[in-house]
Amino acid sequence: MKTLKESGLNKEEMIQAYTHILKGRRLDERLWQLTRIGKASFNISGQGHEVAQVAMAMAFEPEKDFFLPYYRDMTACLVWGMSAKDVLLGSFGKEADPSSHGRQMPNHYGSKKHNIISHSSTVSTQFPLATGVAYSALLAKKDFVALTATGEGSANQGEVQEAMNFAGVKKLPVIFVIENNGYAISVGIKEQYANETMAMRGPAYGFPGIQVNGNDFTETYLAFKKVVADAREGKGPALIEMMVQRLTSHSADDDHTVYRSQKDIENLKKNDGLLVMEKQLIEEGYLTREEMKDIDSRLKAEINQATDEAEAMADPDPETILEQVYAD
Amino acid sequence: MKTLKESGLNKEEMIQAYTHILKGRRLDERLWQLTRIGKASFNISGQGHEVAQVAMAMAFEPEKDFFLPYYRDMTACLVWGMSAKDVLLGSFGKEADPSSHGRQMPNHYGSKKHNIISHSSTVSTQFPLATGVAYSALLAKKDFVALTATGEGSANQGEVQEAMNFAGVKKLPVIFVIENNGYAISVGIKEQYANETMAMRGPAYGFPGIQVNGNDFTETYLAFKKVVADAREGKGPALIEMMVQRLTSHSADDDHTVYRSQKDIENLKKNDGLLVMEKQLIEEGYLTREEMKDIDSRLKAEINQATDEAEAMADPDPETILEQVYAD
Amino acid sequence: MAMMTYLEAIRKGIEEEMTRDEKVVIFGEDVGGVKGGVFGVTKGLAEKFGDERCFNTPLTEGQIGGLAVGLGTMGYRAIGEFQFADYILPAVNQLISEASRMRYRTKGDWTAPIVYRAPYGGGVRGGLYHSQSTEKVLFGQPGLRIVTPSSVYDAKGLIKAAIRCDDPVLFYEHKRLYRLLKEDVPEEDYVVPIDKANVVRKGDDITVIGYGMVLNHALKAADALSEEGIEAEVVDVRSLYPLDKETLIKAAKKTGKVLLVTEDNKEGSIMSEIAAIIAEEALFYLDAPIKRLAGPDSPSMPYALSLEREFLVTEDKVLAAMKELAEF
Amino acid sequence: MAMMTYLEAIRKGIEEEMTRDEKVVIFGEDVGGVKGGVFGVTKGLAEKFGDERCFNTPLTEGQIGGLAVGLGTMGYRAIGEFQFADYILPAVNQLISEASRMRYRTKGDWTAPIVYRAPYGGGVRGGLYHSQSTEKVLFGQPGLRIVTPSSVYDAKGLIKAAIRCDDPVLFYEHKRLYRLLKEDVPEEDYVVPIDKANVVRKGDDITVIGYGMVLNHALKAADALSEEGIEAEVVDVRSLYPLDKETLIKAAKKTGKVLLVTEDNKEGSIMSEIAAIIAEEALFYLDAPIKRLAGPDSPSMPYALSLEREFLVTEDKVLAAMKELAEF
Ligand SMILES: Cc1ncc(C[n+]2csc(CCOP(=O)(O)OP(=O)(O)O)c2C)c(N)n1
Ligand SMILES: Cc1ncc(C[n+]2csc(CCOP(=O)(O)OP(=O)(O)O)c2C)c(N)n1
Ligand SMILES: [Mg+2]
Ligand SMILES: [Mg+2]
Repeated sequence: MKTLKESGLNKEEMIQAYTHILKGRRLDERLWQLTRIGKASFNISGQGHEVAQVAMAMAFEPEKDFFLPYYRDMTACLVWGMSAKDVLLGSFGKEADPSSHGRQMPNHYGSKKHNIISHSSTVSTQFPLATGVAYSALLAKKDFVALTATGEGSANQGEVQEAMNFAGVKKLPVIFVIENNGYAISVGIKEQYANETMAMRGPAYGFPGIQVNGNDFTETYLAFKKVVADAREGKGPALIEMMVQRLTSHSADDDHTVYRSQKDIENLKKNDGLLVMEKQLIEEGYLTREEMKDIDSRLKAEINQATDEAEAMADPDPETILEQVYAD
Repeated sequence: MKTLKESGLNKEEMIQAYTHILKGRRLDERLWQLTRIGKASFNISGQGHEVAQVAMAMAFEPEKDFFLPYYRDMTACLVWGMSAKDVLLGSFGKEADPSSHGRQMPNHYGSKKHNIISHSSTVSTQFPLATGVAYSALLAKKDFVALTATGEGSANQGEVQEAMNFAGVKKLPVIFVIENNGYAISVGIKEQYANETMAMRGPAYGFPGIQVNGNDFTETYLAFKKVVADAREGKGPALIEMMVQRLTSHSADDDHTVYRSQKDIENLKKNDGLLVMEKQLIEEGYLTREEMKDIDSRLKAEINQATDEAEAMADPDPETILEQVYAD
Repeated sequence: MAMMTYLEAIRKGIEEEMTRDEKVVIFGEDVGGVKGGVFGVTKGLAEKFGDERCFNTPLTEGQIGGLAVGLGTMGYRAIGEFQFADYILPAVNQLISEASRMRYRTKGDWTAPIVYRAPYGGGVRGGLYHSQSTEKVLFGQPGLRIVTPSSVYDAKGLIKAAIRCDDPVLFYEHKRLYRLLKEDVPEEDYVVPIDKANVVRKGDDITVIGYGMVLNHALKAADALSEEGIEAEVVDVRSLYPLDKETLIKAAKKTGKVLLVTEDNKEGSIMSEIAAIIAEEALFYLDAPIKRLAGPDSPSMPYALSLEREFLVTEDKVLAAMKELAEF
Repeated sequence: MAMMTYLEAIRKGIEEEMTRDEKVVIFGEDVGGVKGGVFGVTKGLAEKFGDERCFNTPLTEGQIGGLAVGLGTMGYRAIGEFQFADYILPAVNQLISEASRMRYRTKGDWTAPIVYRAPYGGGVRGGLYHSQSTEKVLFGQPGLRIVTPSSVYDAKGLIKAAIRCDDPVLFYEHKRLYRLLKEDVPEEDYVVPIDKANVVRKGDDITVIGYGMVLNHALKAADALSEEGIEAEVVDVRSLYPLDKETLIKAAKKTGKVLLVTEDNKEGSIMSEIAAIIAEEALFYLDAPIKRLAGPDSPSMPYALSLEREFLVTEDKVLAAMKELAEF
């Protein structure tokens, strides 16, 4: 593991990173809670992906770069600018939900204001879209970069190959990310792919492929820093495979104790990236346990307030069901 | 270039190989002729691929192995057992055509009798099918191998990735082939893919990927010999990229002089695999120029007779248009 | 007789056929192992029949589609599961270009007996991509059959018929009926014809035609109307393609007042074809316009409860439409 | 006025729009470079507008579909060409899941103004995979428009309207009309409405509705019939989805005798929806069953001339059906 210091981020930035990670965790816990009590009908969780997502997202410039996320990318979306309330509006399916105005299921993130492009439930369709976003940077002669992510199971979809192939040919400023948590619902990686790493597929399409330990904040952050800088300079795309863990069941509709052993599940918790990061932060003197608690309390208060506010917002009006099918 | 001797084939086999190659060339010339005079409405040609195809096909056992070809694979189909007449019946669109009974365009090869599975015009759909054929070898506990081929442009289709990925996971006895002739109609390889070789994609799906010079009979043959033996023993799939040339326009509907320079076209002819092979055969003492001429005359007579016979066969009866849409 | 749900009836039917014929294999995402499908339809099959005959595939629907075709050409009977009917879309090319045409394009030399299973239908808070009725996308592709059971009895008999059928069959399962319907069905082996609509209720006043959830609504509404002295003939389409024209036309002629109900969008649904058939074959028997009751023309169902409710064809809506037609 | 073919009119329309709006870009297989498309529609555009605005893609239709959506979200107007309408099938997922729903699922926050062009139709000895009318596959997907011109005037005006339209538009071009139709069209800028059917001939005796090649047959047949004193109202559907119900219903009511003609299979065609609309909205105006003239229900057109002829809806068949209806 690399030290946090080696990331080159200053103390304030590092605390910011930690705050995002913890916020991702706490907000997701709230979403589960709402699902359990029936106030939300569904949740799919990024727990275990948060450190990697924050390290990834902080290597970009959200005001100008575009993000095409997948359903576990809530924490990355927070770094990109979405608020806890924005996320909660989606879970409640409210009209004010910036992701879809209540049209899509929870966890289908998007926000015009924040350069986050809406995705569907059909996995990996965002990959070809990301190449279009990146191609527009060439056309506009601008130096923004597109980022898109998916799971390791979803990365086997043919559209992923087609998008990577095109990006390689056109040397597009797009970073492809595979968040490898070892499972596609119940299917382990042995039944998903036979190659040693998913990162190997980068070179098979003509650009770098890098595997990083997603619990290693600095390794992940620096890997992205490099490929984002290259993409911005016109050197073309990259594929980054982040090794992460899925700490929870696949979704609210799944029970992973059916197909994962008790021991495996306990091991997951031991390697929880959040705890790894907290240990590093303390050891390297960025934060004390006490300060962390303060941050946590602040976040909980913020999330509580956001929950109340979001819940109080209006549901979509049934009369709007045919709005925006076509342009007026 | 390897010598022909290094192939390990005996003289008879080597002459057989040459005969197939020359037959592929002469038969294709006949198909062009029929197209020019309006007796066939279409041709798409394997000229420049013949040496590679024969080296490939001779590494299999056509009586038990299954072939899922693409439209340029006529010469390989001859090795697999199809006759000149079988091919011509397809070009004339006759009811007796074993490929499709006149249902498909010319050059869509297939033959139940010869273990050649029908393909569509939609490129690369045969790749997933080939994995099904290979999976059936596991189920039946038999040691047959499936072979499927496509062009380097078509190999970018998402279904190719999906099929290769599955074959890697299940260690299937299937050999994937990319016949790389540098063009997808008018699109050169720089606009098709950015990876150094297409063969690299094998390892990206967990199995060997080998690039061979398709004009080098022995190199090609030995590469296939090895991967076929491995597949037969349960060691899993392989990808072979054969570097070949497209000596003609893409098809009867194309004119390659529009997008290829006169010089390029002349260079193609200089490196014609048929000529390369003939030189080798003479130098290594397999055949004399005279003997080659004899073979050629024999083939021409055979093709002439096949043409007459095929042309005389019946056209499909219009009343059969709704036959075999469904099982009876 | 044995009491079981619609879901259990499908599982039982598959299990019986896998026992009866060892050429039957089943696969899909999460289908194998201990999970046995995200809805649990294939639970226990891997344990009973082994990991070769019941297995997980990578997350690649095109590959699922083509794998089944390849197995079909080799004499196996593949059952490929699409996790949701929404996720058939990546496999449309394989289903149309390959599965539905293998027989026709070889005049029966090669065939592809396949069952593609897919849970469809809305009212489960699934949003745009977990609620769709995608049958219209594959409708009208000669060579392919589309069927769906609307009762427990049919669920078992129809899946068995589909597996025994020598054609590729797309087998839609209504996900809301999985656990909603529970019935006594015969213990002994029976099949339901693959190509017949079913008059599930006799009546002389109006004819209601539908399938799936809305068919069950219609049956309840018919009972309610019966108390008011209105008797509805209710027809379960069951074989969505090709349609059983004879039964449908007869039922339309019988009452002269036809209500077509679907939970899909109105335009382009299977009910449109049925309307066209009746308008062509039974026009002068009609005493009222052919009325279609369907969802609004928005892209599937939005997520928010307010919007989903607005979209859904409910029992109340069916009852009201039936009443209106009776009074016409 | 300027004399041009249907093909030239499409090219001219694209050229004018690319000149007018630099956000318009065009791409596809063989679309760029000197070839300019396998039919030559885009010839000269790369030279005129540069290789960034007119370019070749790799042979990957899913990618073409998604690239266009990504460009659309960034404010560009992508024109993506599918080389044949048959090869839309690998892109169906992108077209339905992404292009047609980006607007609705974000309530207009993100949009995808796109033109997907595709040559369709048979009678060119294209066999099963170069003759298809695939519009039925995409029909009934709210959010997507499908249009097709049947005259030179409309070809130019409609492609321009499609490019300016803020919705994704699937633009079908009949490949037999490309060079068959030649007309004088205005030099000045004009557009044809994207959502209106067109009454192309007035008559009081029967109403014929169609589009594409068969619409041209109907016009000729109407002239022939006129000499026998039968006057046909002929309607060009033009906007295949959503349909211009008003015009279609009005035309049906006008004569009370409706013939619907399509070169597609009979079942599941767009004519079925038109029949359903008329049966629902104009039933009591009808003096004859709504007759559909279409191809037989075989998988597209077989290759052999005898079979292709049997499949095709010819001018003679249209004339005979019109006569029969008039005499009803
Ligand atoms: C095309 C498609 N097929 C199937 C699904 C159903 N599905 C949703 S998530 C998922 C597993 C995804 O696994 P992975 O890509 O590893 O991502 P993870 O959930 O582990 O982050 C499946 C099969 C889908 N959404 N889209
Ligand atoms: C899915 C699909 N898209 C487009 C086409 C049209 N098409 C036929 S062959 C071809 C080029 C193929 O190039 P390559 O794969 O390199 O094979 P080659 O013809 O060079 O052997 C194209 C674009 C097709 N048949 N199928
Ligand atoms: Mg995963
Ligand atoms: Mg090529």
